[in-house]
Amino acid sequence: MTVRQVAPDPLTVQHRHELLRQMLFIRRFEEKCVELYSAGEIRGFVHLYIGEEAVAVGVNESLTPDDNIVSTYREHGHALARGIPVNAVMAEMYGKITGCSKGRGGSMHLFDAGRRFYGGNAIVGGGLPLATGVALADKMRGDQRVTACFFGDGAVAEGEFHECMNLAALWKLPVLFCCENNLYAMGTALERAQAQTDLALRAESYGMTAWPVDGMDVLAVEQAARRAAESVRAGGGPHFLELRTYRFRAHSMYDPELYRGKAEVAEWRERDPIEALAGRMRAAGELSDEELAAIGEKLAAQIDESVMLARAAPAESVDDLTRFVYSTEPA
Amino acid sequence: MPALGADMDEGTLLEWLVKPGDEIRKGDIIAVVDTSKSAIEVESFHTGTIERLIVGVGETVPVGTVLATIAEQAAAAAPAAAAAPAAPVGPPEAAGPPEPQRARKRPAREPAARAKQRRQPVITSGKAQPAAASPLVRHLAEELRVDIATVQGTGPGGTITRADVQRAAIAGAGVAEPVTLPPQPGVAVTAAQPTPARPTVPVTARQPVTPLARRIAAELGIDVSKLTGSGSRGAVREADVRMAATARAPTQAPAQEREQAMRQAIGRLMARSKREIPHYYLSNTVDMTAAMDWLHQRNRELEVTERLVPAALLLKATALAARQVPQLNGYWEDDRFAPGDAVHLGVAISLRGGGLLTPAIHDAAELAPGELMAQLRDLVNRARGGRLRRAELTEATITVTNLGDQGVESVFGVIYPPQVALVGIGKIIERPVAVGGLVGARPVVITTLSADHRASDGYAGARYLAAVSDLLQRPEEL
Amino acid sequence: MTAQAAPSRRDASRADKSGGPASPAGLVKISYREAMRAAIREALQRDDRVFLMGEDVGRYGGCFAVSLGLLEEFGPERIRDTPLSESAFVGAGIGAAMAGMRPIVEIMTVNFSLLALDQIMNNAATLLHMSGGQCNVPLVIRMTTGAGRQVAAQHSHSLEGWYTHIPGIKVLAPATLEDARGMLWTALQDPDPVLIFEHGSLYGMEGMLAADAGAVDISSAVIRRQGKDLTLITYGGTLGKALSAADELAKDGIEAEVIDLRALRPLDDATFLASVGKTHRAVIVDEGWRSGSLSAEITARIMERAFYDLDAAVERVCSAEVPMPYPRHLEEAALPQIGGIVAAARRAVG
Amino acid sequence: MTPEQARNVIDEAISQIAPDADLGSLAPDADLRDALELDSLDFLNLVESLSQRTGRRIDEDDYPQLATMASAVKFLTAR
Repeated sequence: MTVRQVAPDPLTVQHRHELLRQMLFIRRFEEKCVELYSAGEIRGFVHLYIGEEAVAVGVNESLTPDDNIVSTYREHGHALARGIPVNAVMAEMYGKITGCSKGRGGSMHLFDAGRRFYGGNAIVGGGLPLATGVALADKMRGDQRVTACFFGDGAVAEGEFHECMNLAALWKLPVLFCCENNLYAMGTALERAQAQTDLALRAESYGMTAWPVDGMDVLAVEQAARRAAESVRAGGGPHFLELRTYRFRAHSMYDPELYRGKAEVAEWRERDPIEALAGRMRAAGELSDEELAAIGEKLAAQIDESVMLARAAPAESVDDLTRFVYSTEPA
Repeated sequence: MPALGADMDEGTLLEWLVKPGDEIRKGDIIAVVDTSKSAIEVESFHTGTIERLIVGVGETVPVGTVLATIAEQAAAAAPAAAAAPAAPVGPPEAAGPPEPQRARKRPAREPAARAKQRRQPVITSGKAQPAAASPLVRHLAEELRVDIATVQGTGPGGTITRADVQRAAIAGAGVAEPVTLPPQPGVAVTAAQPTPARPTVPVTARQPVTPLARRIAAELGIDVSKLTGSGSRGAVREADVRMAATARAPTQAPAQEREQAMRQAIGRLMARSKREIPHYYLSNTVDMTAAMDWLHQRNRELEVTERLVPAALLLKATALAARQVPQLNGYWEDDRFAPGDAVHLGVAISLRGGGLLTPAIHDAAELAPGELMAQLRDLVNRARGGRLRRAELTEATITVTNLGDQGVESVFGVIYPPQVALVGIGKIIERPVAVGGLVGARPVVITTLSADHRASDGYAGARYLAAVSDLLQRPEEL
Repeated sequence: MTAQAAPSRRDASRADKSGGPASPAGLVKISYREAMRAAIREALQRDDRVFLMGEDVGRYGGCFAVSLGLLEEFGPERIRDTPLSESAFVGAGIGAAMAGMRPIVEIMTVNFSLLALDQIMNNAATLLHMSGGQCNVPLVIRMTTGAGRQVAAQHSHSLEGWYTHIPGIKVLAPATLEDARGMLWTALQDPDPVLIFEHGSLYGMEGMLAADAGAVDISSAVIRRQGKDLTLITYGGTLGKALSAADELAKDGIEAEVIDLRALRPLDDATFLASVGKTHRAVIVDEGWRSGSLSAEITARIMERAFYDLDAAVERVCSAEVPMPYPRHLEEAALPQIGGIVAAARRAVG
Repeated sequence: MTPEQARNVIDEAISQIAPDADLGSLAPDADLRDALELDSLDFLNLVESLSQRTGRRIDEDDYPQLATMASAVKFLTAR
């Protein structure tokens, strides 16, 4: 049994404010991560979502709290949009026990089973079989959930992608496949890795509905995701969204970006999803500079507090090192 | 210097994109840094005016070093590009001759001056600074009996290499006696080196002995090197050791000597006690019903390894009582009583084949009966295996002798000087006891006290035995 | 991929619900295959969340005919034929388990499981830990292992030892009818992923089993034969060979204790260490290759924990280090055999 | 477990605790604790060792049955 949320009218000003706030939240959170990483406070791989915020926020609008999400290692945005508390996500960046994965996962492995957020999966393509299985469980039980599965364009080259497209379509499983096509698999451009660069076309060949979507326009993403999710929920089998987007920063925190030109990055930055929405709202008289500044300040305070809490949180005792290997410790 | 990757310890400043006085905004690129991977741009996390550039182009500094300071608008200067505190930065390393990458690795904050000094070739004259040598090389030197301090190192930074040691061995420098090079791959002396004729002593093969045989031989005091093995490749096996043990003369000198020495030591100590200490003796019969019931109940639920024997409860009670009556817990030294800092309970342990040891259970009054039991078992096992630690043999503040297992009813012991009391424990036996006017059979034990009259009087001793008895009536609180 | 055993409908009809005619003593004659099938059937009957998924488990009846007849009984929703995509259907099993189901995933042979190794290693074994204890994976994966059927170098290997390297999963090797019948249910009750390795040579093994045989523990090794002179440690397909070798040795007055490990991870080392403490000699029989094998792990634990109990070097009887050859005589030469076990035991006893 | 096996197990357990014990001359009905001079800790070690070697739990209430070699063999073979 699932209870559908009453969808807010996407045309209301309030709703647009909310979309803007969520995207800014992700942006500010990640900018803080860059600063903390540079200072050596958080380590490991940290993959930033900056530039792609419209995808996480837009797709999440189509889901109910009862739906499932299976994500990738570039999942800060998905996690925050899903509503995992920022304090828990930040504590996870610090590897603290108060983190959403008790500190064991770090940036790439954010989990929240209570919010049906199943990672945080860092093997490219490895999350697709999981999503397929989660959806299979729902289908067998008759639960009307949608499983949203995020992955990048790089995953499309993996065997697991094709195995899962086939299996999900064959069994008509309720999966919403969300391919975040940001044009680069780490440093390899799409056309250097894929014989057919029209990814929606490839998904379609498995007999499922597939649409390309402007991933820099949060309203377009939301609209497409709502239509797809409704169809999935109604028993229409898996759907595929190719969300065309762009990451503004390096693959993982810092790289010399030898694989793309500065002009290209600058060109995409012109289409910044946050600026785009804010611009439209300003033009329509829905947003003032003061309002925008106020939102920013509020978010900054919230994020600063999460940093303070994460720093202060206790580190897990080394005595507990081998916890969470088995559900019950073997004798 | 920002951390630009998980594996980055330091970076080299390639280029400044700003100069003092420049206005910058948060997010602006201000410099380019070379990491071991590639050149990467550094952004500012602050908005303000560049005040001063601290690290110069070409300098290599550890992560966390302040690169420049930024004056925030109408505010004090803030360290740029790094939240970590400033660290002193030495001269640029890259300016020196090119070195292998590995040599530059060093703790991030180590002052450069010291690192530089370490890079100088090590001079190995005399006993000055010993040159660095790997464990492998040290091991080789030991085998070849080469004094490592006399070897001139030719490795990176003057470290001593295997070749250096081999050369030294051949040249005879520092060689104490003729050696044979062990047949180790890679250790063979190179043919190019003139090898002076030297006697070749064949390495006698070590007698193969199975681990079990070696263990049992050690326990039985048998020298395995004299045995002929019946196992594969002539290995001495358990059976060979057992056979040798049977064949051995029943009385063996070393064991006998050890026993004799122990007897003499006990004799001297006990004679001193009786000579110097005015003993007084008290005894008390303690009802053990509550203690035995509690023990039985508890043991029923436990695995063998965790079960308690009555002695554990009795020891705990004697230790707690000693804390309650401190006049009995300590030493008589220099004509005065010095109370113990805690109750370290000496336990008299008889050894198989004769003899006696009284190791101590430290802080016995603080231990739960289970812990005390575990320590008791451990002590007995180690005492009988001859593996006691020195401190355990010297630090008892009061001693207990329990001869109950041997059927003795009451013990009147001799105090271990300089201690001032010895508690005796007899066998727990069923005795008819009148309780509330009715006679019934109850388990009882006789506890005794031998005490030093110089340190305490009979009244204290009586309080002590009463305390032991009281404690045993509430075993659950022990 | 090829099928090794052509299933017959006769076989299916013989495996009726009771598992065979009951003898007066409450024993029934049953094969390993039938015992396994009875276990799957019981699980499907007892728990709605259980389903079986794999290549050809339905219409075909299972590559080794283990699931023959189950499709007719339980329908295609619970006996799911999958495409040939090990990674997808093993991963789907992991996802479904994480989401509350109790899937049994069948992989035809251990060699094919390598196509799903990413899912087993990177997901099944790690999700619990990565999620800080939130996402456990109550999944059972069954697969055939081992050689002896002349199916050459891509269908014959014993890779259980590789899987025992991975913290987070449990690895079982049922070697007897009792274990074939009883391990599955216990494995399904386990909150974490359990891999069950069924040796291909055992499916046809027949014997008597209690009609009411049910769940067994999946954490301890068992002494299958008592002895005092040496300890033979083995599991799965080589248990029978070890027992035969022990019979042979008994003729010379050498009493071998035979230990069936049953659970390969976590490894019940207490049982074999206690035995070695008693016999002072150990011979390990392992159908895996010697290098980096489970037998190496066992040897190491004996060295670490029972060194001073050893009165002879530990001996190992393993498969020759060669991909499995097709010709019968070469396959036999490559595998541990009774003669080799006896010889190793004699060397140990000296 | 056969009586021979039980006897072997007991012999091994005893020789671990009292390595110099002469088991050959031990009468079947002699009190083990007296004959071998076992104190209560030795006896507990014996119980632990027997329990480990046979894999069976031995409760405190069973201790009287381990008093002599004969009764101990009987105890271990019964089950």
